[in-house]
Amino acid sequence: MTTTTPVSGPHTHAPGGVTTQMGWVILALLPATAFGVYLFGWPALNLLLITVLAAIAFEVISLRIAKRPVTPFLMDGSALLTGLLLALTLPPWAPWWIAVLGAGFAIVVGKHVFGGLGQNLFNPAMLARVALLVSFPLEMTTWVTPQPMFAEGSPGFIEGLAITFGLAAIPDAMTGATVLGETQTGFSRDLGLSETLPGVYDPMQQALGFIPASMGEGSALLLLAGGLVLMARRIISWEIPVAMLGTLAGLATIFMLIDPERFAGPGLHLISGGAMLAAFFIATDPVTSPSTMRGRLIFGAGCGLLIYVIRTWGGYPEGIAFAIILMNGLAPLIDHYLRPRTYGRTRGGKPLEPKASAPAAPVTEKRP
Amino acid sequence: MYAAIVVLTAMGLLLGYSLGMAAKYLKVEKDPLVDEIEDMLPGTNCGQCGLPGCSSAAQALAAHEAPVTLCPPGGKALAQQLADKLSVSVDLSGMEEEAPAFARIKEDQCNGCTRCYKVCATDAIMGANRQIHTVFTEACNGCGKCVEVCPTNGLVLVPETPTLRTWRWSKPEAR
Amino acid sequence: MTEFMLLLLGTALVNNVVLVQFLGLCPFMGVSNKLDTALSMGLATTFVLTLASVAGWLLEYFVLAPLDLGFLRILSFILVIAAVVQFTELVIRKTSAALHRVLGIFLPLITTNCAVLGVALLNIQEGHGFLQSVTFGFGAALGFTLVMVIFAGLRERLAVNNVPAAFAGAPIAFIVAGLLSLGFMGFAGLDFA
Amino acid sequence: MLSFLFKRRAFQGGVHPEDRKQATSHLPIQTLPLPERLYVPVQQHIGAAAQPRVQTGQKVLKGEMIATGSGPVSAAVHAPTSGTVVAVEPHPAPHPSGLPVQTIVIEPDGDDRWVDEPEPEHALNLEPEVIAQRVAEAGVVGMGGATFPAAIKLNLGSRHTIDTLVINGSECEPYLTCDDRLMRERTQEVIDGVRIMRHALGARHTLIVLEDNKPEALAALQEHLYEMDHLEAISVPTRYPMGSEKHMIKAVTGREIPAGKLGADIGVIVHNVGTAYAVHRAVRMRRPLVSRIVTVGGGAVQRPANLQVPLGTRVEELLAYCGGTRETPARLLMGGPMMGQIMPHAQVPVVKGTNGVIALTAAEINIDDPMPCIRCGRCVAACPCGLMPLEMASRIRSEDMDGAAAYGLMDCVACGSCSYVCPSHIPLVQYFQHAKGVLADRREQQRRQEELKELAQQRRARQEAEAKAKAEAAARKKAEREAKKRAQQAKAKEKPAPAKDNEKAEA
Repeated sequence: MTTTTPVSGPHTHAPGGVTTQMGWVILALLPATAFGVYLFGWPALNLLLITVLAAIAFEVISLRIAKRPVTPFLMDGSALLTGLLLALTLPPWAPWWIAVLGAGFAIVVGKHVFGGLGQNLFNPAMLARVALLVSFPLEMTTWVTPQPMFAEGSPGFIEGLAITFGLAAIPDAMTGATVLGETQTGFSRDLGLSETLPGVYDPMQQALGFIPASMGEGSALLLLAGGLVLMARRIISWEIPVAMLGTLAGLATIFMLIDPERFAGPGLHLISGGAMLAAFFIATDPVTSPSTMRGRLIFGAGCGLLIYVIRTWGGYPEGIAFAIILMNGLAPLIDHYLRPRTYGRTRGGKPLEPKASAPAAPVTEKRP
Repeated sequence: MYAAIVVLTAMGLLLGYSLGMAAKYLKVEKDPLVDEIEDMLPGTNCGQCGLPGCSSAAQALAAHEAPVTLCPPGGKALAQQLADKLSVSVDLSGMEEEAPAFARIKEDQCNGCTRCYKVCATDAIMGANRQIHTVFTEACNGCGKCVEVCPTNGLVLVPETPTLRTWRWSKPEAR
Repeated sequence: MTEFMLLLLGTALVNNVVLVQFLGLCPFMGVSNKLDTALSMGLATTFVLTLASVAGWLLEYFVLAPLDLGFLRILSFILVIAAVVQFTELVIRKTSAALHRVLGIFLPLITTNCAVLGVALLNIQEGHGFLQSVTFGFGAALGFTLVMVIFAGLRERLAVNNVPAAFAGAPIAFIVAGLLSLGFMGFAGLDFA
Repeated sequence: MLSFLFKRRAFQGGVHPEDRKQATSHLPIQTLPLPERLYVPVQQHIGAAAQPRVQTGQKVLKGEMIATGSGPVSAAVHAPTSGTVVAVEPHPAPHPSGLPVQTIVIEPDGDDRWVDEPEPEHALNLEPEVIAQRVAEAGVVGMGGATFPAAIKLNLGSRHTIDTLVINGSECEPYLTCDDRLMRERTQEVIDGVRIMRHALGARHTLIVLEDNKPEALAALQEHLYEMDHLEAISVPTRYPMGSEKHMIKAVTGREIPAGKLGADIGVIVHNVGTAYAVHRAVRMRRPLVSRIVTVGGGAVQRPANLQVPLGTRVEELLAYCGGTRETPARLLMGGPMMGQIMPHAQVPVVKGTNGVIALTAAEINIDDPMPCIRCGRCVAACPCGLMPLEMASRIRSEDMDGAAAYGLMDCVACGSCSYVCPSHIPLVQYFQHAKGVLADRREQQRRQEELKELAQQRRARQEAEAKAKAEAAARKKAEREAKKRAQQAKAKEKPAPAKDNEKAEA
């Protein structure tokens, strides 16, 4: 019963660990993923598998090079999660090399260059997405209209492989644009929202995901459900999603009231693009978000603000990845300046003034 | 052509003159850095840094001619303080925190020559001629000068024995 | 008023001197180890940049343009900037010895900071009026300070993180700067029309 | 349903470890039979070690003072039973390091004879100073585990205005039930001790505070406290670390102790219920502190129990009495699992602050190998002191102790909430203990440097003075010689003959 080096307390621990947390996040993403795969068919499944496997392969290689134990770090599931998140933000019929390049960038440059798990400053999946978007704008904006698996007209297994590996071109008839893309194109042609939206935007279809979108971003409702499960299980904190979606919706409402022709309403902003995915699964990445409650509120609000600004006035139709990276950059500052108040000190760190207690009438008990 | 020459000359003169005036009004006194650094050093002039004494060490430090890790008695703590003072960045992880040591006299080998007594910077060794000397561990800074001068190798540096009061938690292994 | 606000925002974010135009990289890399230092450097640069914009504009429109001495622009601008920097250094040394020690060699380096000269020259090139020049200079300085502070925050985090030896120090700093620049690309084409 | 939104939190942060008290909370206190040897360390408290005043071979009676307190912060030690002192020598201390501490070894004679039978006193007629003195003589220390000499805290009433005396019966550590049993079985004695302490401090309000997982003890107390003025027992929500002085004060009075101050500075003093019982024994019964109640628990113990144990009994005797261990314990602890100390082996004695002996199985510990920090911020949310443990630990890992101190390292109470919740299983508390040690060493080194500097300066001054004196003496001599010479020369001019003699004399 002797221990050679003394270990300090506590000598007990709450249940759960990193692996459990990552596991829950992956689990919460599964419904939306499965739905995305169903909706976009075999090419989407191929792309998903390629991305995830490539992420894991790059993780193993990086760990080997860094001479770190492979098994415990692979088992924590963070590489799997990064791969999954990246796949969910890619156009579902993107070619295989996009997936491999993205996974490599995310795992190697986004994570292992910084020292692996917990050391990265930016969200790896979002970094990869931005890098791909900037480098390969055409491939990264070729969206397809939903072609459910096994449905008539949608590609079968072999055709799916051909699309993923670039042997067959995507038929023009199947391509489409996202709502956010349509509105931006509309503005460039001096068309107001009342002219562009009908025909491309149906709130119900949009929320359910029957729209041209990336594999996992489409189904806002499934993502919302998964996020709520994570919140209920305290895997993610409530501050970031609430602040982010709240800011986004608030800004959208205000500007919509100013000019409904120019500015889309909160509904469209919340259920289109990657807002849900980002709010619940990406911005809440613990490594790259602040660690205090107030910090998270500001972080979430900042994400919401930047997303709205880039979507509304920026050159890109969707600004989530940029917004997340920019706020990731601000996270250390937020943590530095917004520390919680220490017991017995003011917010500034000075000791509290001792409160003069009321002069007491001493109780003296005298009993024989 | 002439305009260019005139303009540049005028500019040079004007700017030079105003800077000269500014320098006059914004004059600062001599840098008090050396004195401040000397105050931080142990002041025992033990010479372990290889410089004649603490004041010359302070001068060397202020002129960035000596590393902040030069003072063994000051240890890591002093090195860090100096680094902050001089606003240089320094990697102290390689600098081993030496366990404090004290000189001890092997009484059977001491011939009472008083040489150690004379070199001790802190009067930690007591004893008279031809008498066996003793070390006051409270006053010993473990500089080892006495060990060097002892003709009979009768002095050794012994590390402090750990007690409940000096025992410290070790740093956990990180992965 | 709106015009100036937009110009300010545009200069600070969309055309950020450091992360979009890649000017002034040497203080950006050199003085961003500590948050306090970075902030001070940002403020000192803000002071110099704004002053240099003003001085540059005055020089251009009151001396160089009337005398048709456009070819002297770079030369004379550097002269003026150097003087402004020297003046700043004197002020800082007088007011804060600690800050002076911290900024050290980088303070004179503002002289050769391409952001300062660049912004002054851009002002002339874009044909900005006086107030526009001031706003442009101030906006650029604001953007510079902003990314200095963000970058310093990130580097303070990196300093305590477990970065592999091969990337520790300058390499990872450059990578982070690149990735941050990727993020700033999101502002590209930002148009508040 | 939304009531949790409006509930005032007793203090920020905190955790809810499984309390695991069911194993022993229903077991009455049993008295442990006398062991063959008692190992009584002279240091069982915070402060200076007591000075032994018995020799080997000396006979002692139960309650006889065998070591006296030395210095302002210290506590006396008394013989736990009657017998013979067989040695005064170093033995392993109940400390993680297992380093030796001066220990008085007593062989009991089996009679367990008290030193005398003093008259019980009317304690509430005594002056506060006398109460404090009696408590000091009895060697009473804080029985909750902090072991700060109790007399010092009872004397604070003279210098501070104390409006509230808080008696800490929260027992927030898992497994421990000794205070619970004490309050249930010796209710009147505890209350009497509380009244004596209140009298000594002149406190206006007195609160006995329990966590709401001890309803029986609360009921017992409330029954006896019925209609007693300004003295009540209350329950607070079960939340670790409710038993920490700072957080208990916050929870019951809403006040915070300013950093660097004491509870007395805001008019609140906290004592443990065990201390109240010891004060009752010391002042009312005139009996020193020679035994205490210890919970023996943990999954590895065959039959957990609450035991009344003579101080100095080795832990192995307690385990043996409880039927030994089911399996080799993964960790043997003194105190609870959150803040208790790991013991190097079972050959260490029970001391005044030992509230539990806990033998844990690996499954109960549930601590895996540490993974890198993922910055999830749970430690920040759990910290009851409002610190950012993750930032402090990352700085300590990269040897930036001052950086960690700037993040509030010195405000950390080492409660372990952060390590408890960390999903990466990082031993945060050990990082903080390590850093506090390094900083303490630095302060110590600095203090020594200052002293040595002083010595060196004195030496230099002396040497300079000596050199000056020498130089002056030499100058004087020289001057004298010159004067003589001149005189001689003057003489020689008159009478040149005796010059030779003079030269000889000078040589």
